[in-house]
Amino acid sequence: MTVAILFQLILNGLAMGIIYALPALGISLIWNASGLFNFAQGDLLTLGGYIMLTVFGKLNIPFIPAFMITVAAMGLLGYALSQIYFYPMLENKVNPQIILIGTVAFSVFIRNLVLVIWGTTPQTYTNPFGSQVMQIGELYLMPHVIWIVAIVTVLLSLLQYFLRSTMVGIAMRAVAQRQTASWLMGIRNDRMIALTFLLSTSIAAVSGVLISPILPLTPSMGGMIAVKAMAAVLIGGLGSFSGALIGGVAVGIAETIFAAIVDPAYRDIFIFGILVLFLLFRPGGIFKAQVSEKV
Amino acid sequence: MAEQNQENRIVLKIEGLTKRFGGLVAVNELNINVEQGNICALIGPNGSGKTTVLNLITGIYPINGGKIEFLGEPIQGLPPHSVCWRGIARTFQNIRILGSQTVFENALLGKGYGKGGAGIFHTVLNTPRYRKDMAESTDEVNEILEFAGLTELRRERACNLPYGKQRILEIARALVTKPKLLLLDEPAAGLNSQEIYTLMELISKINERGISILLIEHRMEFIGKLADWVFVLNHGSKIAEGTFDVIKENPDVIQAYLGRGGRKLA
Amino acid sequence: MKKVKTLLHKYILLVIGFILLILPLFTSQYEFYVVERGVQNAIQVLGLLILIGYSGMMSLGSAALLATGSYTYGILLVKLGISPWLGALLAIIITTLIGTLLAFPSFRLAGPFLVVTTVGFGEIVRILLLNLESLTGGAYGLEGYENLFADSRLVYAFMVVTLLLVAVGTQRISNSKLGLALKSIRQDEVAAEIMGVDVRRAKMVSFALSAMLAGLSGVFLANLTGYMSPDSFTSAESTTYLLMVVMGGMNSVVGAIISSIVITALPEFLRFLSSSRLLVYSLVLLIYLRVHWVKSSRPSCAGVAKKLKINIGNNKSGRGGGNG
Amino acid sequence: MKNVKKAVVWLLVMAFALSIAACGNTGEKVSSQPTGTSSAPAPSDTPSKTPEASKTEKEKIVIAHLAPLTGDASFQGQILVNCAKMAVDEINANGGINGAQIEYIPVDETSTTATGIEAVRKAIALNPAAVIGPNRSGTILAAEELWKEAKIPFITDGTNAQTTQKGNPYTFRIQIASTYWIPILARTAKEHYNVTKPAVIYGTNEYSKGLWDATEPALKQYGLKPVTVQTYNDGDRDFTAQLLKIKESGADALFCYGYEAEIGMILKQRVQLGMKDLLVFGERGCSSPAIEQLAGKDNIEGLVCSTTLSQGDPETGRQEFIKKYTEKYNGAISPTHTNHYDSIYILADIIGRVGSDHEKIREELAKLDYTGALGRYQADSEGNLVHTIYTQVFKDGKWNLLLQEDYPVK
Amino acid sequence: MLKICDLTVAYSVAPVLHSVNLEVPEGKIVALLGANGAGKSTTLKAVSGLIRAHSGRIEFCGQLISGKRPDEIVKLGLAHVPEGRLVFPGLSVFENLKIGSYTRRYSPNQLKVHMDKVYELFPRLAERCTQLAGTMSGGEQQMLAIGRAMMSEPKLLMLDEPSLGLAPVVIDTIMDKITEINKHGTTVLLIEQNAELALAISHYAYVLSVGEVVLSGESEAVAEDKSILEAYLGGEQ
Repeated sequence: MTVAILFQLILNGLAMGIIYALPALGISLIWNASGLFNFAQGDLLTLGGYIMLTVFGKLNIPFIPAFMITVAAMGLLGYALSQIYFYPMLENKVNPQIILIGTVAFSVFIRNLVLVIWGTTPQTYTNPFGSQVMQIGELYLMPHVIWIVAIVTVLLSLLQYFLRSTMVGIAMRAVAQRQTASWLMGIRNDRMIALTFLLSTSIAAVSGVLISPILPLTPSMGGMIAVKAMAAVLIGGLGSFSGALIGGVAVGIAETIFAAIVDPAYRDIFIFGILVLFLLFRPGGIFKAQVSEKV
Repeated sequence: MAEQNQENRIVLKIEGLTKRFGGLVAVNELNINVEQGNICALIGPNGSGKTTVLNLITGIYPINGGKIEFLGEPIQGLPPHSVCWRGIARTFQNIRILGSQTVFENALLGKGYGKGGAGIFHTVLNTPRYRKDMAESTDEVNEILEFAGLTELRRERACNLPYGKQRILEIARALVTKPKLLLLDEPAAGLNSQEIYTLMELISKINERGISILLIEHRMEFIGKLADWVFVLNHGSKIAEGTFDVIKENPDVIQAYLGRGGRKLA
Repeated sequence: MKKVKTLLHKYILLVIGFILLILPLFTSQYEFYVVERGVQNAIQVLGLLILIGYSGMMSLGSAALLATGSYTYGILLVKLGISPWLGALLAIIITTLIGTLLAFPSFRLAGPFLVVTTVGFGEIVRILLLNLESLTGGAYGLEGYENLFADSRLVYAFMVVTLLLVAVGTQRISNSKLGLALKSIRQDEVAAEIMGVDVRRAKMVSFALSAMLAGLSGVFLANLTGYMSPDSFTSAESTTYLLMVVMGGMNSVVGAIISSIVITALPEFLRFLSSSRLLVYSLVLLIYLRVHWVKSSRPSCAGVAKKLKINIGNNKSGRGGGNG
Repeated sequence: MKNVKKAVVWLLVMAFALSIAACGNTGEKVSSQPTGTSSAPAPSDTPSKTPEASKTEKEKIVIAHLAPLTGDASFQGQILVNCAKMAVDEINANGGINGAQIEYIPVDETSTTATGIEAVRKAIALNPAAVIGPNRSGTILAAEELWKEAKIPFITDGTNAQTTQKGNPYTFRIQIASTYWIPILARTAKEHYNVTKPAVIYGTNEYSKGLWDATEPALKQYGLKPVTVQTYNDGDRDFTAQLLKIKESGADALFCYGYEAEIGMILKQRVQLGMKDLLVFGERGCSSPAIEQLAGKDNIEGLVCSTTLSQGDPETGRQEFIKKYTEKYNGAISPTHTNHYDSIYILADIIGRVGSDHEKIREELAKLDYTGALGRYQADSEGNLVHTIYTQVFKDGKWNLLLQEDYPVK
Repeated sequence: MLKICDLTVAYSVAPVLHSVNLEVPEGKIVALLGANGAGKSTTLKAVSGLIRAHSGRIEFCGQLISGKRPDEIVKLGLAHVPEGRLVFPGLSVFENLKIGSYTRRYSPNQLKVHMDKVYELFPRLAERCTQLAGTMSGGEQQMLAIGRAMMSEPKLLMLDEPSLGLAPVVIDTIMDKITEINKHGTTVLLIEQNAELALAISHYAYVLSVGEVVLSGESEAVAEDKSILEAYLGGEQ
């Protein structure tokens, strides 16, 4: 294997990795804010992609407005979802296991909703970042890789700033930790959690919009990405945003190189093997997540 | 010979016990001996490492250094359930009973799982051995519930019990494990005077059965009436030990822990 | 009337078994197959009831264990040519061993961490089935093995009897010390351990039992279809099994059996929904979770069984154990 | 003790019931056989009587169609049903078969084998004159004993060569087996494009694997040997590793098998890795409009594929079919499963001649030589209803017909 | 300042209250005593809106607040430090304090001024301003909880068992601080089980038993009535 090929592998692994990082980010966000592991994050991504397909690809609305419409629609969905479904469950202290099952059910629901509305034929729309391959020496690079890396980095910094430094961001984290106390601070818990859902579904929408020109849209697309994203988020450290990004990229690069050196058929086994090793020996992930005290 | 006797009378012997959480030393070179039949108390300011000591004894946390001997055998490194089987039972600062299970079932849990008794095959096949085992357990549990005054509540769901009764249930459950040493973590927390009185009576009764007790408590009147021997912890180290009457005069203890309220008692 | 009720109460399992056994009299061949699948699913779901309902350890890898049972049976028979009964026995043993291995991550992990691990296990098994062609036949699948009985009706009868025995066993476990230990793990693992519950062993037993039943169910599945291919063991199947456990109330043997059979047969009643069937399923599940669990957000609710006011031999005190 | 006794009694009762159940059912099964077929005239009747008989009865002729209507393959199922439905509507609008209307019943095969078997049983329970499907080779292999037992002809659709090689006289296949298909592709590669170093990539699903199994001998026939063979799992979206290996191997052509989503990605990523010059040969899946969309028209320039219908076929009958389909279903045609339009006409033709007796339909299908709207169909000894194969190439932004041949039936 | 009239609460998870009447005059410390389960916390929760009253009126500064949500009540200047402190364990001390001013929408300068006031009151918190609250000791958490409540500049501070689970020496400090806060002009409603402690620092006291006010008056007077105190603080079932 030449050095050029190795670099090409790393580059393409990176491109795949940021795709995993996006839903991983959403999972981490919801986990931070409500202690809920959202199995439906991948399918929300699919939904975002399909809404964009309709708005941008079919209705021919220009990219930026279409993008905003999609994000707004998904945000609204997240808000509603929280207000009518997840918040009442969290408020009534329903067994977390049941809420987890709820997100699994949601994943199935969204997947089939997409299937019924848009069918299973793989679809896509024009890549807004251009489809002309860039050649740098012996390396080939698609322009969208650079764009997505940039967008994800900006998104991440904004999120980080929002949660660390703004009052609403801190309030969001406070709600995640102690709801009675946060209510007594004058925070509307339901709105905060709904806001978190709104953020997370908006991220799903952004991911869907960024990913669907690259990968074909199918109802199960988000689910397939989410499986890896879940591995990525646990490897990176659940709850940590940089962990989600680093975990996603690490998974992307590791699996691409493994596929090239060993056997592409077993790459998922490799990733889950790594995940199990991580969970057994460093359960907090790379960026040690807060593991709640046992006693 | 006398010394031999002395050794035998020590139920729990802790030597040089050390525990670090990251950079923080929670317990530092701690030595504690609990003698047979005694009620010992562990007091100290919040964050001085009292609950950590109980967690180390029961094996919830691994220790970083030192020795814990129970009845002359080292128990450090054993998983919590084996520690329990050796004869150490405990309760928690925040009551940890199974809310959706009945009082009886909560107490039955003290019979543990995995130490002898009828195995899974006997259970599934409902063999005579299983039925005998179950009947024996039931009798034992009923006896303890009777002892703790919970017989009438045995079919009640634990979460429906008043707070004081839940405390008693937790102690009863610990008794079902047939302990030789009982560790109580702030048993009087949140109880009213009447309930505290009942609790003190129960603890004395338990002690009369020959069960040694090590307890953590902040209520000095409780300690004063019950404890034979008191250890005072501060920042993970022992700063004093002795009978309560001696301890409460100790200037270090007053400075670090008792303050005005303590002096009033004295 | 009351007498009938108490009698029904007591013998509900036998009644179910009786109904199942005489059912072939009234069904077409096709409907019969659906019932067969329902019974086979019920066996699997009882295993999950122990794992998810009693011990509170979520698994989304149950289809993979089903696959292990099915494939081990098929491979042993086709490649080694051993007898069906021996093959079935070995398949169950091997599945149990593999399932027990899954317990090891559970010693340190809980909640979503454990679920993702089981999802990973499911993926691993699926990929192995597809790629270990010389053993599993790859995407072509595996066929050409003998059934336990030549007559498919005997297989069915055997399956129903097995289901009943498994149900009685599961019920007994629920009322036993083991069951209590499992339920205590679900509610407060540390307290359980302090009370002398060997948590690791209990978890292993829980995983082993559920894997054993998955293996058993897998062997029956192999017998029912006469052919196996990787596509029958996807994560969607795992989700369906989860759905069956949840709709059964997570705490009741009878509930689990009824819900598995009903959910297996439901597509027949929901034909008119065609492609939006799964949509409706998941919607029903969502509404059930939202309405039922918020209303009674207690850890244990008997679901279906409670609604029907049946709760077989639920000897609350645990004295004597089991039911007649 | 008393309980145990009671339980034993109950068990006995159950065992008794069981035995009754077993007997009852076998009895029913035997007796149901004649009633099941009684709607059709007894086989011993003279054939000339049959048409009148069904005409006077004015019965509906049931044709069941097994297709994946839910699950991941449902878009294929939709095409299958659309094409068949189109033919049924046309026939019924023109007065049906000798006056009898066709009752067309689609049955959801779903995407898994276990539920697929359920669907086959359901289709049989409808007691149709014939069944079209199943679509998935897995389901066919798993369930073929069922229709052998029921003695109902099934016109299946899987490409896997094995499905018709089991000696089941009731199994037919309107889909072209990979063993007929791939040699044409290999010959095209050799003779039209002078390929010397072919590489192969296929998915680990039964469909793609069936194609690969036929590829090696076909290439050998033309003196070619794959320089590298790569596989992928369904759902994979990154083919960098495989494509770079193909690049390293110095291959000048790629035989690419799989479903639309994966093929689209492979074709696209091939260009993204600077391998635009690599010739790609595929089969019917490649001519789906989804590929054009997913990979981008620029990226599939020069793609060669063999299919059951060519979008670029100038022949008027087929152009008309394409137009009809596009109008009726409001979308570009995917020539993957269009032959079910003809399979309905084939059945209508046979039933019109011999009536809806299963055995006679089977006999007719076994010696079929029929020219329909989309091509000529000839039955071979295994039950393959071999179809005209079209090879097309994507050039200047559209499909062009390259070759058209009726495969020589053995 | 705070006036509770005929407050009745019948709520499945909390002890019941029957027609409780209570008044907190401005600038004073009022102690609410009672045994475990007497309904002290329920009263506080009803005032701060965490649980809904069945009937009765609660007035704060002449404004009817019963039926309002906690977030609305906090805005009016009523802070509630709940039992068990309930600091946000994953937030730093600084962030905990900042969130305390959520309803006030301070400018950065105002925030600093208020923060400094709290730090002055509890110098310990200033030392630990970047530490995660969850890693602090019980006493420090209690200080943080009070400091957090003070960030909203409350007119009335309600404290639910601030001495719970604390070492005697820490309790002394906390009680001193409560007096200090009161001297700076904040009215305090204090719940305590430890009657001796509460009566020592409060001006008025109410004794609650089984959901009813059984005794009230000036603290010194109540303290003298030892026998009654014992009767009501002890024999609760």
